[in-house]
Formats: sequence, C-alpha cells, structure tokens
Amino acid sequence: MTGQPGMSFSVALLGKGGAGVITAGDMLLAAAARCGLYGLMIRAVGPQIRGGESAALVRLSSVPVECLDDRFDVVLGIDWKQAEQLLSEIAVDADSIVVTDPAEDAVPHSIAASGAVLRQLEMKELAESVSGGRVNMVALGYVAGLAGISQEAIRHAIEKNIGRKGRQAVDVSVAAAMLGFSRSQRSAAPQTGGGQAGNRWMISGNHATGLGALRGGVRFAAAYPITPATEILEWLAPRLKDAGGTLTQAEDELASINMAIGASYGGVPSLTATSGPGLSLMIEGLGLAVCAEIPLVVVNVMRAGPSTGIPTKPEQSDFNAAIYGLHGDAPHIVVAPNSVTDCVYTTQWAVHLAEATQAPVIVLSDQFIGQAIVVADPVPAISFFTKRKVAEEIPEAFERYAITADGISPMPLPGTAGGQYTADGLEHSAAAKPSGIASDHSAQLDKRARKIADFDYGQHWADIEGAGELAILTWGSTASVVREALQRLPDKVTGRLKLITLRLLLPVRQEDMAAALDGVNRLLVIEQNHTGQLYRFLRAWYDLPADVDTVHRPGPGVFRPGEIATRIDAWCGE
Amino acid sequence: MTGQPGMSFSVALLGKGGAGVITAGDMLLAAAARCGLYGLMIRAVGPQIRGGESAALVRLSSVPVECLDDRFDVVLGIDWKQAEQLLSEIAVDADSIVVTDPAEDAVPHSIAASGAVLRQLEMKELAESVSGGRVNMVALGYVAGLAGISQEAIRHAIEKNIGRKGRQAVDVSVAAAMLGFSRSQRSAAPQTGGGQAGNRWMISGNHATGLGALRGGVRFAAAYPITPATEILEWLAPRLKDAGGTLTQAEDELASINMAIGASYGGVPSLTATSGPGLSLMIEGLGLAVCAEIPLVVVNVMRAGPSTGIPTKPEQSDFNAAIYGLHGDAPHIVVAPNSVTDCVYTTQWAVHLAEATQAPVIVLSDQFIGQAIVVADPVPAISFFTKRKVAEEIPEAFERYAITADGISPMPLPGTAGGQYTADGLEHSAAAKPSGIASDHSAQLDKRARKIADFDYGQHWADIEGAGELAILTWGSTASVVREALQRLPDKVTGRLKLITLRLLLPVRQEDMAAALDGVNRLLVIEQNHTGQLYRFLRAWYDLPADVDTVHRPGPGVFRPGEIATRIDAWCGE
Amino acid sequence: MVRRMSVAAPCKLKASDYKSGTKPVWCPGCGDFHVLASLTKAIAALALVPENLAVVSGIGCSSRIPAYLNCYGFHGVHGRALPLATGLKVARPDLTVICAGGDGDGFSIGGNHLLHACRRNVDITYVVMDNEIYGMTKGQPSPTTAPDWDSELAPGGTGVSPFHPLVIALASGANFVARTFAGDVKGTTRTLAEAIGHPGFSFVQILSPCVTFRPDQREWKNKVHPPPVTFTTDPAQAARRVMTDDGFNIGVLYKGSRDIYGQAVERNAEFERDLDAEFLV
Amino acid sequence: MVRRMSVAAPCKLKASDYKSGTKPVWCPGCGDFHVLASLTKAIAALALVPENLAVVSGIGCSSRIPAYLNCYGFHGVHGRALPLATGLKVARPDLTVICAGGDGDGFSIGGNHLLHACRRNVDITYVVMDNEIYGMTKGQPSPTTAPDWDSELAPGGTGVSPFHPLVIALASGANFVARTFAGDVKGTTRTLAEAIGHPGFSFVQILSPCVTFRPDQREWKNKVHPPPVTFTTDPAQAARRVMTDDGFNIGVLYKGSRDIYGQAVERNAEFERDLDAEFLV
Ligand SMILES: Cc1ncc(C[n+]2csc(CCOP(=O)(O)OP(=O)(O)O)c2C)c(N)n1
Ligand SMILES: Cc1ncc(C[n+]2csc(CCOP(=O)(O)OP(=O)(O)O)c2C)c(N)n1
Ligand code: SF4
Ligand code: SF4
Ligand SMILES: [Mg+2]
Ligand SMILES: [Mg+2]
Repeated sequence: MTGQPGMSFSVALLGKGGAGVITAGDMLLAAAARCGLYGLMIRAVGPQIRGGESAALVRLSSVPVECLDDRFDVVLGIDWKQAEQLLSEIAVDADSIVVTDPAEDAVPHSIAASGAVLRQLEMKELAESVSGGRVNMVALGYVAGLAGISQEAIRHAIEKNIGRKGRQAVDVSVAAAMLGFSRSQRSAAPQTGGGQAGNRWMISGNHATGLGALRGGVRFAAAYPITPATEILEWLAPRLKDAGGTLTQAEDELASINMAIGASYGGVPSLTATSGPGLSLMIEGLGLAVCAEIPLVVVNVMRAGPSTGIPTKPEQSDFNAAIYGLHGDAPHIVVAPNSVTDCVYTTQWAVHLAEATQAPVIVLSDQFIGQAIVVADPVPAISFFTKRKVAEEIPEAFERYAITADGISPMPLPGTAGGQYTADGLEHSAAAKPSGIASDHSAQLDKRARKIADFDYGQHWADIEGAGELAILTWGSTASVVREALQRLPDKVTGRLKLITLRLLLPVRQEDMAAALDGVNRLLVIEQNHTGQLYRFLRAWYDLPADVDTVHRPGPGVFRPGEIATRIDAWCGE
Repeated sequence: MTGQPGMSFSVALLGKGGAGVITAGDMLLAAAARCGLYGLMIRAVGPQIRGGESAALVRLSSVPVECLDDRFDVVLGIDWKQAEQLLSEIAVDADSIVVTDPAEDAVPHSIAASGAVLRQLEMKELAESVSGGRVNMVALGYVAGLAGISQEAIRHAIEKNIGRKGRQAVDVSVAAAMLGFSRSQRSAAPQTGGGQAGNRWMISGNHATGLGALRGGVRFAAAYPITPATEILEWLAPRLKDAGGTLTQAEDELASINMAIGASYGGVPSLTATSGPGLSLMIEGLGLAVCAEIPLVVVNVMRAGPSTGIPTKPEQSDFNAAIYGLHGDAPHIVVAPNSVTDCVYTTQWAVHLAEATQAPVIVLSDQFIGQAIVVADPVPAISFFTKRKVAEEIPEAFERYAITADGISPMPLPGTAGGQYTADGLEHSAAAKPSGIASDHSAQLDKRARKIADFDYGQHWADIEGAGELAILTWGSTASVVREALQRLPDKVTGRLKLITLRLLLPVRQEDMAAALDGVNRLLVIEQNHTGQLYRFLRAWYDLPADVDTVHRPGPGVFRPGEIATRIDAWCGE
Repeated sequence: MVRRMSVAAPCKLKASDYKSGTKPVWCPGCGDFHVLASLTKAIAALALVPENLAVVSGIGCSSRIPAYLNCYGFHGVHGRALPLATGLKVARPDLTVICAGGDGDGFSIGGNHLLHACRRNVDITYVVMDNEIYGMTKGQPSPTTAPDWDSELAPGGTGVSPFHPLVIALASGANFVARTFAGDVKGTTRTLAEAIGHPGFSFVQILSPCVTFRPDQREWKNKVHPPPVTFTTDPAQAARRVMTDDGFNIGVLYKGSRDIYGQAVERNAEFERDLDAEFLV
Repeated sequence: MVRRMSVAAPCKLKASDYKSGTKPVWCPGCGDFHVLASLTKAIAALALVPENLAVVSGIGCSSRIPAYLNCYGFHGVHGRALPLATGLKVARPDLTVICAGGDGDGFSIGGNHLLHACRRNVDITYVVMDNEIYGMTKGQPSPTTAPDWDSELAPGGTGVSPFHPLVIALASGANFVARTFAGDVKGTTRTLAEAIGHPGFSFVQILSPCVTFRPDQREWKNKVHPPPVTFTTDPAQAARRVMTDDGFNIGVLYKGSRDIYGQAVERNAEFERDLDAEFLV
C-alpha cells in the first residue's frame, strides 16, 4: 500500500492462459465495488494467442483511481511459467506479499530477490478439494480476504459474473473462493464499506467510448476489427440494433470509413473505430470527409508503433498522424479523452462537434484507456445541443457549399425536395460544381478552416487544475498519471503548479492557451512517445514561455505516478 | 518582354482541344533551343477530358529559366471558345501583342480591355491554302518569327517532332509554318543564336525524375496511374526494361507500394510514384518500410488538395502528410527538388539515401515541376556512392537488426546462405524476433532514428545563395520563382539577403541551419499552401530568429516572380 | 434518426427532368453520354422521385455521372464508391441507391469492394461503364484490357489476362447480373430499370466506348449480340456461360433471390434505460 | 542488379531443418502447426535451398508462419502479402516465393490482391490457412464464416453469404487450384509440393481449424473427403464443380498452363548512352 491517494491496494494475479486470472480479477474488482471501493484493472498478456501467461493487474482504492500504482502490494502466482516478461511490469519490494503454490515451480528469481514476504497457499490442493473447484477462485477468495472484502461481496461478484451458468456453477466457485478466503487475513488494505452497494459503475474505456457515441446520437457504425479497438465495435453491435441503428462489418478499413461517410451523408451520425494501421488506411477517407464536408467520428485507440508495432501495448504516438496525416490543407478536429471515464464525455462531445461542423473528428484514445476497466461513479449524461445544420426548406438559388459567416453551410439530407446536389472530393464552387478556379479554391479552403477555427468549444478544450507560475501540459492516458503524481508531491511544489490537460488537440486554441499560460514562466510537456510529438506541435502553433521542457518516452510500459512525480519534482527544483 | 533575367519572351498559344497548340508549343521550344535559347513550357487545360480549350504557355530566354513570367508578350488564340478560365492565368497589358483570327469569334472582353495591341492573322485561311495544312503550324511559324527563331530551326523542330509520320507530313507542316512565319516580324525578343545547336536538353520534371531514378540505380518500379505523376511511370516503363529491370502495374496504391517493398527486400532498388490521394493510401506501406527497414523511394507529385482537389494544378500542401503522416514514431526521409532540372539530381540522391539508410524516402515534387518542360543545359550524371550495407559474409550470431553505432544494420539479401531472417512490421529484437519488451522497443526506435539523424547529408541539405542579415527560406517549385524575384530586386535589397532553399525537409538539420542562419536577424518563409506548413514545421524544430514572417497562399495558380518580388521588397522595407 | 420513408408519391417526370443541366466534361462521342441518357430514361420509367434517389460514384470519366443527374449525388474517392453506397443504403433504406463508375474504379482499385458488395447483397444497383481503359488518366490498361493492347505504361501489352467482371460478380453472389452496350440505349434503359427494380445487389456492366483512347471500340456496335439463351437462376450455370462466351453477349444473364442485407430494424424503446443500467455493479 | 541465379545445388535437408526453432505463438492444437509441418516436409521433398526460398505473409495467427521457418521471410502488413510476394518474385525470379496467410488477411482486406495476383500469374504459391474466423483478433467472422455463426461483432450471425475462395481464384485465372485439410499432413504435403512445383500462380486453400474460437472445427476431420473426380484443366468446369460441392472436397481441383508474368529480361548494353542522348534537342 502506498501513500496517497486515499488508501490504495494493488494486486497482481498471474497464471498461464486458461487459469482464469482475468476472471478472478474481474470478480475482485466487482466485489470491491460492492464494498464501496473504487478500482482499476488491466490485463497483461504474453505473446501467445492463448495458453501463454497472463496477469490481471488490479488496483483498489477508497478514492477514484485512473492509473496503476508504481508497485504491487500482493502478487499471486497460480503458476510462474513464462512469467518473466510480464514481471517487468510488476514491481515488488520488501513490503510486498508474494503468494505461491508449493505444488508449482518456485517463484522467479526477480521476485525472490526483491525481499518480498513469501506466503505459501495450496491453491491446487484446495481447489481439488471442491468437486469442480478451480484455482482461480481460491486465489480470488484469498486476495479478497487480504483486501478486506466481505464474503457477501465475493458471492455477489461471482453470481453476477457466472450466474448464467446456473446455481451449481456459482456454488462451486463460491465454495472454492471461501476456502481461499479462510486462509487469508486482513492486510493494510483500504477502508472498505464506505460506499454504497449498487451505485458504482464498472466500465472499460472502450465500452465508455461506445456509450459516449450512443449518447451523442451515433446510429451507424462500420467495423473492421483491430486490437485494441475491437471492443468498441463489439459493444456497439447489439446496442446499435436496440437503438434502431446498425453496425456493418466491412471488408477493410477503406470500406469501413467510406461506409460511415455514406451513412452520414444520408443524415445518420456515424462512427468507425480503429488503431494505428487502420488509421493509416483511413487517411484518404478522412480527406474526403473534409472536402465533401461530411460529419464523421473516427476513434483511434493508439498502440505502440510504428507499423504493426506492439498491438497490445499503449503509446501516444499517433498524435502526428491524427493531426497532420491528411494530404492537402485539410482542417479537421482531434480530441482526446484523458481517463477511462472521460471516454464517455469526450466521445459524446466528438459526435457533437462532427455533426455541428460537418467535419471528421478523430478521437485519440489508447490501449491503456481503452482496455482498462475501472470502478467509478456513474457518468451522468450530458445533453449537448447536437444538431447538424440541415437545410430543410430549400430556397431558390440554394448552394450546398455556400460561403457563410461561420463557415458552416446548411446541408440538405437526401429526401429533401429541391436540395439535390453532389457531394464532392474535387474542389468545387459554392454551388457544388467541380472547380479549378483560384477564387473558388481559396473561398472553400477559407470556409472549411473557418468553421473549425471559429467554432465555440467553450471550456471543454482543456481541463485546467491548480495555479502557479509553473505549468504542466499533458493529454490522454498520461494525464491521470500526472494528476496522481501531483497528489503525491508536497504542497510547496504543487502550490506553484498548474496542470493543463488538453482535450482538444486540433484546432489550436491560441487565445485560450494564452489565458491559461498567463503568469506561467516555465512549462513542462509530458507525453508517451519517442519524439515529443505534442511538444513539437505546441512549439509550432502556440506562443510558449521561454523555458519549456519535455518529458517523453515511448511505450510499451505506461507511465507510473512515482516516475512522473520524480521528474516533476526534479524539474521544479531546477 | 520584361526586364531581368536576360531577355525573356513569353508566348501563350490557345485553342480548343485538337487544335494542336501543345504540339506547336513543343515545337516552338525545340526550335528556340536550336537557336541557342533556353525556355520553359507548361500546358493549361480546361475541365473537359478532350475538346476543351487548352493553352501552351511558353517562355523563351537567353538565360536558363525555371518559372513563368508575370505577363505574356504574345497571346495567340487559334480560337477563344471557353478561354475565360484559362485566361485568368495569362496576364496581358498594353505592351502585349494579341493575335487573333478574323474568321473566329472576337477576343474575349478581358483581353480587349487590357489595351494590348491586336493583330489579325488569317490562320484558318492560310492553313487551308496548304493541302493538309493545320492552323497550329501557321501559329507556330508566326510566333517563331516574332521570337526571332530561324526558319531552319523551325524546320528542324517539326522534323524532330513528327518525322516518324514521313516526309510528306513534315513538308506540309513546314509549309504551313512558313506561311505564318512570312506574316510575322521580329519583335523585341531575346537574342538568339548565342547557344550552340544540339547541346541543350529539353526535358520535363517528371522525365527528369525518371532519369534520376535510373541513374540512382532503380531497377524495379510499381505503378498505379495518377495525375500528375503518371508520366514518371510511363517514361520508366520501357527504359527499365532496357536497363534489365521491370515496371509492374499494380491494382492500386496499396499494392504498388508493397510490391516496391517486396522488390527492395530482394535487393533491387525500387520506386513508386503517385500524388496526394495515392500517398494517403501508401501511408501504411511507408510505415512498414520504416519498421522493417527496407529502402524505398516514393515520388509524390503534389497537386492542389485536400482529397481529390484539383488534379491538374500544383500546390505545396502535402508537406505535412509527407513529414508527419505515418502513425507511430516513424523516422524517414523527405526531399524536394527545387526546379525542373533539379529533379534529376534530387531523385538520384533520394535513391542513394534510401539505399544507404534502409529507409523510405519521399520525393516531394509538384505538378508545376513535374509537367513543365524546360530547355536547359544537360544535367551531368553524378556518382553517388549508392550502396546498401549488405551482409555478404554472415557471422556466427548474426542479427539482422543489430544495434550499431551509426544505426545501420547490415542487411542480408535473399540468396545469402545463413542470413535467413524475417523482416517484420511488428516491433522486434535485434535478432528480428517479434518483441513487446520495452528495452527492445526503445533500442530499435533509437536505432531507426539515429541512422537517419546521423547520416552525412553533406551540403545537399539546402542550396544557399547570397549573404546578409535577412534570409528567405523556401522549397520546391517556389524556389525558382523566388530566385528570379531576387534577380529583379535592386542590389541594395538583395545585397542584404540570403536565400536558403531546403532540399532535405526531413530529418531536420539543426546544426546546419544554425550555421546558415548565423548573423540573420529576420527570416521570411515562402511556400504555396493555405496553412504555412513549412513555416510551422520550422517553428517546431528549429531555433529561428525572433522575427519570422510567412508568405503562403494555396494553389491552383503558381507564384509569379513579380508577385514575390513585391512581397519581398515590402518585407525588406518593414 | 432520419429513417423517414419516401413521402412523395411517384411522379411523372420526363427523362430530361432527371438531368442537372451541368455540361459533362466527357469527350464528344464518349459512350458515357449514352449511359446518361439510358439512366435518366430508366429512372423516368420507374417514376422515381429525384430527392429520394442517390447516385454515388468514385473517380474517373464515368464517375462524373452523379453531377449530371438531378438527384442526390456523391462523387467520392477512387475505388470506394461501393462502400459509400453501402453505408448510405444501410443507413437510409428508404432511398433508391445507385452506384456508378468505371472499370478502373470498380475492378482495379475497387475490386475488393465488388466482391464483398456482391456477397453482402445490399439493395443497390451497381453500374460499371466498362471501356477497358483508364480514360481520365489518359489511357492506361485496366483489368478488362486485352493483354496485348499497347500503351505507354505497358509497351507491347500487359501480358495479363483480363478480369471477367460478370463471372466474379456471380461467384461472389450478386443477385442480378447483366451486360449491355451503351450504344443500345433502348436495351440499356430496359436492363437498368429491371436492375434497379430487382431486390438486392444488381450488377450491370455497360460496354461504353472510350472514343479518345480506344477508337477501336467504335467497332463494338457491330460485335454485340443478344445472349443465345435467356437468363438463368443458377449462378453456376450463368458463370459457366459467361466464362465461355465471346464477351459481347448482352442482356440479363442471371437473376437470384437471396435475402437482402440490412433491412430496417425496430428500435427498443427501453434502450436508453438499459444503457444506464448496464454498467452498474 | 542482384539478379543472380540460385547457386547452391539442391540440398538434402530434413523437414525439421527447415524450422527456425522459434516457438510458435499458436494455441496448442491449432491447425497451423500441421500446416507448418506439411510445408517443411514439402520443401524438404523438393530439396529447396533455404536461402533461396522466401515466405511472405500478412497479419494474423497464420501469418506468423515465416518466422517459424528457416528461410528468408517477410511478415508484412495486414492484407498485403500478395503484393509483397509479387514484387519480390518479379525482382528476383531466381527465388522460390511462397505467400501465406489467413482467410481474413487474404479474402477480406486482401481480397483485391487475390483477384489480381490470379490474373497476373506470377510464379508464386499462395497458401491460405482458412479457419473461417479472425483468430488473432479473437473471433470475428471472416468472409468464409457461415452466415448464421454467432459472435459478439455479429450477434446471431452476419447474414452474409460466404466467399468461395476457389471459385474466385478460378474465375480470376489462378493457374493451379487445390484444397487440403491441415490435419491430413500427408495430403497437404503432397499438394503443397505440387503447387510449389507448378509454374505460375498456384493457390492452395488449407482448412486449418481454430481450436480456440471455432472448437466446432474439430469436426472437420470427419467431414473432409477426396473429390469425386480428378482435377480438370477447364476452369469453367472446375468452377462449376466447386460452386456446387459441399466445401469439404480436398485435393487438386484445377491445373492450368497460362503464360507466366515477369520473366527475366535482357539488359540493353547501350541503355546508359541512350538515356543521355534522349533529351538532346
Ligand atoms: C487513389 C487514387 N489513385 C489514382 C487516381 C487517379 N485516377 C483517376 S481516374 C483513374 C482511373 C479511371 O478509370 P475508370 O474507372 O475506368 O474510368 P474512366 O475514366 O475510364 O471512365 C485513376 C487511376 C485517383 N484519383 N485516386
Ligand atoms: C490494417 C489492419 N487492420 C486490422 C488489423 C487487425 N488484425 C490483425 S490479424 C486480423 C485478422 C486475422 O484473420 P486471419 O487472416 O483469418 O488470420 P487468423 O488469425 O485467423 O489465422 C486483423 C483484423 C491489422 N493488423 N491491420
Ligand atoms: S477519355 Fe474516353 S472515357 Fe473519358 S470522356 Fe473521353 S471518350 Fe469518354
Ligand atoms: S486463435 Fe485459433 S487460429 Fe489463432 S493460434 Fe489459436 S487456434 Fe490457431
Ligand atoms: Mg474505364
Ligand atoms: Mg482466419
């Protein structure tokens, strides 16, 4: 258990594929929620498709948490085969408890060398003592006991997770879990029982993204599977049907983005979701949506690149591609959720922005945010005034791409009599006729830039916390880590610090930024990629304080709060 | 005829499709070359596929020219149907001569209003007086006469152009041309006869690009046609065969780039050429070449964007896409020829860089550079030491992606015993095994960045002319315009001015730039796009003088020297 | 959202009322003029309401057709017309959706979408103006070009066998397959009307001469002939027939009756409540 | 440049010598293990020299195969294995080039390249490990998945007819077409060796069960059977046969003898001089 925030307790459950550690982790999280705790879980897997080692990394806390801790209080290995690669992400120390089954291989050297307290638990033997019992349930009961979770909560979590398999299955699992629980003892875990059962959400970032899309009004999605974005599409499939919409599986990403553009041209708010390689294939379609002025949301759940990269690991390295990737001068919008739960809000906002500006909006999520599951307070629905400027009454000399003051031209939907026009990726006149004339080109370029630049993004462009002459600028999944790092630093440091988390990456908000940086004389930019992509972008487009530093390193490991706290502390003292 | 440089004479020949103005323009240029002149021609066309109006814009000069002049000395209309759109690019004034056929419609209002001197020429009648004679030949003879070109040179140019059609055809054309010639009279055109017949080249930028590729050693090209890049591929097709190589037509750009990657993996220097929409489709392949470390040249002949844009017009707006378009951190090289003739050199250099660094190189040409035809001095062949670091002797514990000091790892070519490895777009270890381990990822990211950043680009990174405390920074086709604009400005202005033309856009050359900007206190960046893409890039990556200004406007019209001279003059006086 | 049904009653407009009045960029004599004429006649014969019709295309000379029609149009990017049309029709089943383009657009860069559109069987009509050339880019071989056709890009010919669009369509599951000749405006009109009326994915290959880069195609008018037999409902038989014919058979070759993809679904009135409940733990 | 010819004489290596020793990421019991075994046996039977063999793939479980072989390999991006293989073989005709991957890689995102690779008839062998699923991304329907197969992405099934890989290959001009079952290592080995030996583009569909996401495919071993008749040299007949069979016919179905694309060309010794002369005016 590490100091701030609140009382936090981190558990890693390891085991070979099929051992069920992810299920156990899920249940642990649900049981903790039932006891009024908050929490977060991510899964770490080896390269094997199945049967390799995997780990559930669970963090429980008395206050909301959106990132992993630096170290683990408990590491339980159902077995330790092929665990080496995973263990690099699981720091243990002399305060950690390591739980191992005497029937299995000895704990790996790196763990033994840490000085952690070793506890033996006969998981296999205990599981076998219940007919049909499984080791993962024994493990669940044991760590739940360490975390001070009640038996009732464990039973409830098991029920919820495997209830559909029938009473018998539930009883067997509960019996196995209780055996583990009985061997356990309360450790220095967070205070449970503070919350109220039944008023927490358990949600992954990818599902949160789907929820935001539905709330925003998306009723068509086109899908091509790709790790780590697939769950957005899989979650949406049945729910879109329920909502009276559809999800169509496409043959590739070229098709999926063009299907979404076609549906949106028809008036139906549309989305597709992908990751780096798919984004690269969607670049041409994004440009079409820019030129033909079609609202569109593309969620890009970033993974480590370049190329196929490391599909199961996060990195904030598609920033450049999302901002600058389109050929020609192609104004569009890029937003980024800054926590798992913020996916709901930011995605809903993205739909709003796309519809309102008739432009494509890229949502830059990442593998961490997308696949982490948090226990959090329910995310209230927000009603944006999501409305496309539709031409319903068609005046005499109607022009689809009319030059308007705000740059937004009323768009007739098919079915509207008299509004017939041809949407076009060729440059065109206001009347939607192909045109190579300089004045048409610059009028349309100006209009398309203006509608994005002049739109009212309100206060949503960034989350600003604190005040002071030092500022930290960050985005995406790194933001939660920075937030927690700041909580760990002494007041004399944080009292001088302002945290700016950009939600709107494009267009630039020069005035808002100037206001946010007012009085700031030093700036630190923190991001997870190899070249400092955000830092370079900020230099290009904003007036920054003279003294700007940058912290950036690539994936695959996410930042941890301690690592960032140290960097910030050193920077403040410079 | 406008002042500097040398003596320049600009002629526009207009006529509906099929009237043969382009052929006449070609012959005019060839005839001028024969008389020792230099020159340049571009074709301007209306939207019709065929049968619309087209124009040959020809500029002749006693010194090399690489851009259009501001205005035309002579505008000859075989007819004026649908000429309006083209005329916006053809400025005339009271010093201009406008030649029109009394048998055709009257000259358009915009021309009549210019105060230009109107001359009647019975082109149709004269052509009909020769059996089989054509109006374009009459026009050719007439303007050649105005330009002071000899009859012998006209005959020679016709012979060269249509000689394969037989003696009869040549004689008819010559006869028609001589009729035009006889009506003409010497105008204030450039001094002819200075040069030596037979020692000039007549070459388009696209052909020059092909030549550079062949000289660089390219022996495989994959092709998917797209305006304005197709001529590179069409020129290469038979010549690659001659060189013992091949050109394969692909089904799309996804295939073409991957074919080129496959061929290059096999050890054969490879190239593909495209324009904006095709570049967008090649982004994923470019990332693969980065990660798998495969040499590759992709020529992107820019046209006005976004999306399909204006396919027949230039714009320097794919800068961002070429620099930043790839997902993940994906170091690669981007170069840009800065004149029609420089395409030979820059493309050859690109092949050299790709082969030497085992990375993709994007050559950013544009529609102006690519499709303009110049008469210029022959471009000598340069022998770069173009050699891939090939692993020929395979040591015991060979590693394909070995971490080397210069970042370049010896590459075994298929056929080399013991060198077997799997090239991969997945992140990998030095031994080319897929790896998600942090240390492998950062070692490979560092290596791939280092091999590009630390490579010795010599003095080729930029062309630097002049000296002073003011500097102008530009690139690509805009450079020739700036160069000419500077020649027109008084010495008291240009004496304070340094011109930096970037040939190497990526990687950045911070030290070289610092040296180039030493003593410069004001900088002006000039480029042809809507958002000042180069300007923003410079801000992001270079330390610039405090006072930086930017001149940028989109296509479709190219910059003219007068326009730029005015801007520079005003800026100098600020 | 906007899943309203066609409101206007079928109207009686003349074929010329379906033209937008924009002057085509096509070369004089291009076969695509005939396709435009046939299409407007077919639409008029079906009395389609202009605002409930959408014509979607890619890039190429042929793909310019939407702008010449009085209806909703989308001139997308090269090769992606079918996905555009698919998304539009699935989202707006009330519209009549026609997809149009060239052999380069549809069979080269867009070939994959043809396969999957046939399989998927969305209720759209796909019209390919096949001139065995890339017209717009000035004369490169397309997938239907003969292997020995000489060009700058492939001197002496590509040496590659042509693509059989009808066989591929049949093998992938298209629900209606026909070939017509642009110069036969009457036959093309009839076939287009039938194709549009047929439920599911209908595919019509129109031999449409490129007079500029393939002047030899002026001969097509002497080569085309009706098929020896009437259409079949057996795709294997139809495929065998066209795999062995001379390529100039015109008429309807196959009619199927497969289930259509993407019929309108009923909204679950409780769905918003369910959404909020779903994450509670 | 490097257009050297295979120098080493055919060697006598055991099948196991063609394995790289890297441990596959595949699930225990995956059909792809059998494919790996068959492929190494076929290569050994043909006595191919490891350094003159290249195996190129896309992305998917199946596409991991190059790394498990002792030969030159390229694990490219999803769906683009055939263009990679095409470029390599055209540039280096001296190599034996095999392209391998899954049904998602080859028939969904890569479908267009299959069409055009068949047409082009470059001398490569394309091996598709068809498990009627996207294995790597954890179980989404592929083009060969039955329309009623339930999954998260397509609850209740896609409702879309499956793609017929063999028919498409035949219709597009593949020069050798076969289907095998991974579990039949002997038959697969024999067929792969024949395919690699056959000039031109050979296509082998291997039914290779995904035990993790399609446990039902364990039943395939009881379903497969040799074709009722021997292979044909008539593509129309072959297409008709497979359009009407039960999908479990294994064996060689078609052998063609079309001209191969991209044979080595002779360098013109004068070409450099010609280049310099060409622009002189
Ligand atoms: C991605 C992309 N690649 C290439 C092009 C260039 N291009 C425009 S039209 C065309 C081919 C058109 O051929 P086809 O579809 O047969 O139409 P046609 O002009 O013959 O009617 C090509 C290659 C493009 N616009 N976009
Ligand atoms: C451009 C792109 N889109 C999507 C993916 C995600 N992806 C990886 S493998 C795969 C499907 C693999 O299916 P298949 O080819 O049948 O191989 P299998 O795993 O079944 O052997 C997908 C969609 C990707 N890597 N790249
Ligand atoms: S180039 Fe050919 S296809 Fe294009 S408009 Fe002209 S005739 Fe028609
Ligand atoms: S998921 Fe299926 S295809 Fe992939 S390795 Fe496992 S069994 Fe094989
Ligand atoms: Mg065509
Ligand atoms: Mg598969």
